[in-house]
Amino acid sequence: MDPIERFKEVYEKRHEYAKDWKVKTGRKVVAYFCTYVPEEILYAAGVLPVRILGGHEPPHLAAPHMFDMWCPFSRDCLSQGLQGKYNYADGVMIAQSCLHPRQAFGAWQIHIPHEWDYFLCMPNAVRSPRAKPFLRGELAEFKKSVEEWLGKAITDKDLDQAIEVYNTNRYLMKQVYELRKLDNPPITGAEAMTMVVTSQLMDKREHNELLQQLVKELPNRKLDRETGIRLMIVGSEDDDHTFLEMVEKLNSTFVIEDHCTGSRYFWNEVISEKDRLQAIANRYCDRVPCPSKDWGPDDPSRLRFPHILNLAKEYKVQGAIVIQQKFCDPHEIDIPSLREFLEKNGIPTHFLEFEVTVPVGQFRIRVEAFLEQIRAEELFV
Amino acid sequence: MAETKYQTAGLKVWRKAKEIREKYYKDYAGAHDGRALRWGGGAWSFDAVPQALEGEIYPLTEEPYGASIGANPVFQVRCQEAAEGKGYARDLCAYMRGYWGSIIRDQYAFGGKWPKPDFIFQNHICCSHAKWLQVASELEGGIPYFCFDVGAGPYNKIGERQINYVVEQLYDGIEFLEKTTGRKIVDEKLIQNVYNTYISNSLWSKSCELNQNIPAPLDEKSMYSLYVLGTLQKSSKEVADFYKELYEETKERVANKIAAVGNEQCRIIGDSQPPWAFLRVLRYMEKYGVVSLGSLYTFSLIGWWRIDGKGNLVPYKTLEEQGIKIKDRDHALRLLTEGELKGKLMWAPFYGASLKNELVTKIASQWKIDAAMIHVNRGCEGTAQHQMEMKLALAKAGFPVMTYEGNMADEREFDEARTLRLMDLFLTETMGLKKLEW
Amino acid sequence: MIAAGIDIGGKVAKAVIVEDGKVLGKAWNLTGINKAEAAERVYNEALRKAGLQRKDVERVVATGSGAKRVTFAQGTIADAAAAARGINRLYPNVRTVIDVGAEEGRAIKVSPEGRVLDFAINEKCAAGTGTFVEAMARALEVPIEEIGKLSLSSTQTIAMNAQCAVFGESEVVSLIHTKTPKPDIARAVHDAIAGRIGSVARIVGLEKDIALVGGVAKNIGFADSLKKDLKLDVLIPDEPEFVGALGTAAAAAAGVLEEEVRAKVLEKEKYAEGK
Amino acid sequence: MAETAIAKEFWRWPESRWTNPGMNWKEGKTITAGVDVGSVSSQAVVMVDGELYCYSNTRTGSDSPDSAWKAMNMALEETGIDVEDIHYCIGTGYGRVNVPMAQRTITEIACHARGANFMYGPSVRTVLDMGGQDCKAIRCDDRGKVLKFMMNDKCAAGTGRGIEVFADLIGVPIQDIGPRSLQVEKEPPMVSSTCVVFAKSEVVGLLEAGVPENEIMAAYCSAMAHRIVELLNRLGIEKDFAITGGIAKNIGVVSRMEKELGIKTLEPKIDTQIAGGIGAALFAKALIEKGKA
Repeated sequence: MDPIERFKEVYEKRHEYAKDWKVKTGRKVVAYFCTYVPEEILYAAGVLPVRILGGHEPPHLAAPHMFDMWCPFSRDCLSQGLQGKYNYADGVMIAQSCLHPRQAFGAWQIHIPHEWDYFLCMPNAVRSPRAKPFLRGELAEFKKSVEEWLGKAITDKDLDQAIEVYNTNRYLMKQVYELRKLDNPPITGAEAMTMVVTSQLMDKREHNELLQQLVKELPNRKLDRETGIRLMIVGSEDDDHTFLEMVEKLNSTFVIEDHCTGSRYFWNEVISEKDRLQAIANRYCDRVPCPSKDWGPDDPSRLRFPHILNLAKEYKVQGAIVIQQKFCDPHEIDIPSLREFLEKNGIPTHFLEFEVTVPVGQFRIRVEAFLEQIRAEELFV
Repeated sequence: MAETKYQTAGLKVWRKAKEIREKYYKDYAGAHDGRALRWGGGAWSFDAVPQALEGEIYPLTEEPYGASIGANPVFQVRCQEAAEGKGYARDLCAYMRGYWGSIIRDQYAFGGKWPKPDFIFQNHICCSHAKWLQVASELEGGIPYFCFDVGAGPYNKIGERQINYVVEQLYDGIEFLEKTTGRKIVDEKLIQNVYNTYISNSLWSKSCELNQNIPAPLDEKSMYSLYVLGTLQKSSKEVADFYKELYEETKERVANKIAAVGNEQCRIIGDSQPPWAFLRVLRYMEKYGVVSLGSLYTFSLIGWWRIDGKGNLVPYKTLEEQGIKIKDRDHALRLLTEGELKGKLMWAPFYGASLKNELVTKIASQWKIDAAMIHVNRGCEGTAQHQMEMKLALAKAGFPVMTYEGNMADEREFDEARTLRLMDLFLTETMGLKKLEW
Repeated sequence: MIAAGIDIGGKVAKAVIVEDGKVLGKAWNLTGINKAEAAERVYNEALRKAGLQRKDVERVVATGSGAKRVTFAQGTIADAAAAARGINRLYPNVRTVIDVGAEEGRAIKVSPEGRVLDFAINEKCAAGTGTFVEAMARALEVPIEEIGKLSLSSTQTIAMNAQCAVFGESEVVSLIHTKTPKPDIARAVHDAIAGRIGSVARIVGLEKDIALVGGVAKNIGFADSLKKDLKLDVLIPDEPEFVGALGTAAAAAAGVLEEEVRAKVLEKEKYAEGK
Repeated sequence: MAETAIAKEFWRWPESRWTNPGMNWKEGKTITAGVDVGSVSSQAVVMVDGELYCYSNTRTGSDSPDSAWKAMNMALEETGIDVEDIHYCIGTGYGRVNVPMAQRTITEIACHARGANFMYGPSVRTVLDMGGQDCKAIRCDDRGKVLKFMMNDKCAAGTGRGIEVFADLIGVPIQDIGPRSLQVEKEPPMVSSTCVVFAKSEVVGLLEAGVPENEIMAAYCSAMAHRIVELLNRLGIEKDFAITGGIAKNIGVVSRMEKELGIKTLEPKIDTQIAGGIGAALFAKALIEKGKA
């Protein structure tokens, strides 16, 4: 089956996929918030980590648990859980990042049935030399908790295999991203997003097989569409298919992004080390940071900005759409500086605030106008 | 006014609290008149450490400063709009936007130009703390910056590993402080600061504990102006002495049955910061004989607490009470860290709704409340965590709960008339109370 | 004892006159700008219908956003309290009332005696009010009283995020431009408001029986969307817009008055020293 | 009950059309048109060799194609031009996708910048277009090319639609609101909420409290002006500053905006509501000349 079609199918039927996986393997599923969760350890224990995402519908069930100030994505996630969409999940966990998903997780622990839950105290000061040893300790406790829950030990061999599978997945997705640098990328932004999001939902072994096939086939894949303006999209969690497809219908293509549902999720690999847990800890401290962790300890600048500019150059980006989930503080704090930084470096930006549903009329006009701004010359003699 | 049930009297320490606060903001602004340094930090940033530098150091802690801006509706809106003009979102922490606006407008809430800090020494617990001063430094064209992480886990999971994580960062911080200021950390000062910090935090908790008495000696509106000193400079002798004095006076009030609200007939707790520009809504409740006893926020923003063998919430012991003598720098840093991580229950909600619910229901029964009135605060995510879950938990425990939405420091998000309407409805209908005073 | 309840809402003023729980006369008219005048008009008409004169009525209590303008009332009660008492008269088994008027949507947990145990109000936003429906009806160019029926013939659901009324309009306009059938748009509008109101109701908890009152309750399209959203049945009185006035009359008869002191208190404390 | 709520429609501003008396279209080489179907109003503009020949300004109905035809037919009335005579037509505005006689669409942001450049001259650097449901702040170069733009977020406070609702509410013809809002001795505090719905209850409150209508209009206009200034500040305003769209006609809002910004706006020479149509017609001409039509 065509890998991209398969990704779309899993993206649409994610819960069926997880349920089937359980039946097939007889093993357990852990639903998790936030990509700072060290999935390798769960995977080493034979567990399928499934990222909790929204359903892109107004999160009405969340109202008694989270008031309107919390980000719509987190409320949507909780609302999905309260609807019973994740009832197949045997466990639920979160890694410390921003406060919004923590609200959803806190309510989830209380109101949604599960066998096991865990709050992993991911350090905030990832840039401090003290973070890595601290996280290593956290991972040891976390591993212990998983072992006790499942009643079996996680060996170094298990960890090595998991790390291997995860690094392969990262490596292969980067291979696919290489092809997005081409003048006419053989894969659209919407398709690439589906690929990355499904890697957060699927068994990575299976995902890797699809990726291997994809890396082989892509170079010969012809899309009967114009690439148009090469766009980058940067900001909060974003699995908003409707939006990406809408934009890519307007004679433009997303060639790269910085999202935890995109490149930020897989950009860095685990560099092996005798102490496996330390190796994993290092990866999660060194990865491209979420804005909530992009500071200090003694340097106020943001490491993420040069990385984004670098991507923009490598992928020949003509404009950046900067988005945030409504109320997403970490991004709200960075966005004014980020836009200034990109524009100083010759990359026009346009800002959009996301809700769970896309007000197509309002967004379309803004995006069209932004694209016209980029290609304005053709309207002048 | 009609005869009241209990005798009431104003707090004697009130004036002193006012004076210390005014002096604090004056000293900071005037620091450069002498050889003193200005440090920018937060209410929780272990002031015992930077205050141990040689010579005079005057702090400006960001949250109380944001609150001072918030208490002045006109200046506050100007600051908010200045921040929004730079593209900062309207829903960000209201203190933070006010603080940035104050920089952008180059205006100090207490008169004159914005007094730029010489260095930043800050801790990070909510999404905003480290980022707050990251932006401040940016707006100022760069200020030496150090920020350490205290998000090491909930009070009931604090062990050596968690303490080491923070202490090691503090050593890095000391290196930073000495490098940037060219001054040394004086261990005698540090040790004394830590003793003081224990006294301030523990005696505040003891004063709050006395509010379990009927009638309550303190009301939340006054408590706000009392705990604030702990958010300014809890490590100073002046502040530690103030809390000793407050504790003595509160004991005296209890002994003589002096009530905060003469007609106390309904005891409530709140949550999160109040809308600072509208504290009169708390006075309005008193017309019904309602006394607000405090909240997890008011008790533990600076107060340190622990859970005793019977599962009760009790004040953290001072070092003297624990019979501990601080040996050296390392000992001081460890004790300071241990107190903050184990004692500051205000941080517990960062790790889960159940933790907040457990603490709040303990407060509800130990402080003998009749109901809760929660300010659903759009201005601060840190303190507004799990507020709806807290409502469900209290309701489950049988307490009527009213919520009213607002913002601690953005008056554009608070509708006073509507709030009073809701209070009338809740107090007359749900609580079956009648107004006692006109 | 003969008592009267006057409910001056944002859009419509209502009056009900009762004797020992029996309704003698009732009337409604548009509130308009001058609420005091509207109160006079609606009260006089109710008296006329009841064949009574002012002196025959022992107690008058007012409610609604214009309650304070009812100069001839001896007191006022909160809208939520009025709705709770009103529904308690009609359906004693109701434990949850959902009350949607022109400017506010609210949910109330009611005790068996008709007292308010808990309440939640649609926070400052037009979405979740009658005004929102009107704006949408106008954008759709269908009369407000037909939009409900229209939405029932819808064949597909469209997720629409009810926020600002005017942006709701622009979403509606763009749906029209994309040739979406009007019934589906009407349905989307009702689903959006129902979702919002449903959330408000969930905050107080959905204890049965549940009743829907207020002017918007007459919109069958909205009622249908709400039932779907709550996945529960909802009782709707014949004249849902009168429930508040009825409850107010009941309160008057029972002698419940909320003393008019707030204005004074505020005055005294205005600019009282801050923190 | 509600249907009788609005007795008179005070928002209904007069529709209009205009033909350039000094021109004969038959002598022109290129005839281009721009049709701007906004959420509130629709305009059709016909230009001959880049000179304004005729235009119409009409109210939009719920069906865009009809609104487009209505505007076009009204513009062409008595001119003798037939739609077939137009060499190239561009649709813009909210309903741009449904302009039957248009060969291509361009957003109103680009069109208003270009139109403002034509109407006010090349010195314009900042353009404010207040539409029915959104408010756009645009920075452009000396050719009217968009460099940067910003639109108000998910709140309609201070949009054309908002002021229409206000006109109905207070019962004053929309074109009188601006002038009358200036007939006050001293500026009253602005209404705190410009939300279409909440301003309503606030305004009703003021009316009840016996506040004179003029002062209420002043309070509303200054609130709108303030909201727009906030948007312009976020964009970063640069001189010269020009306003297009209906709001330019509201002296009450414009003068207060100028006061708060400390910048005068350029004097409009032509009906500011047709700026989008003009821009579209000029782009049509450019595309013909570049052989892209």
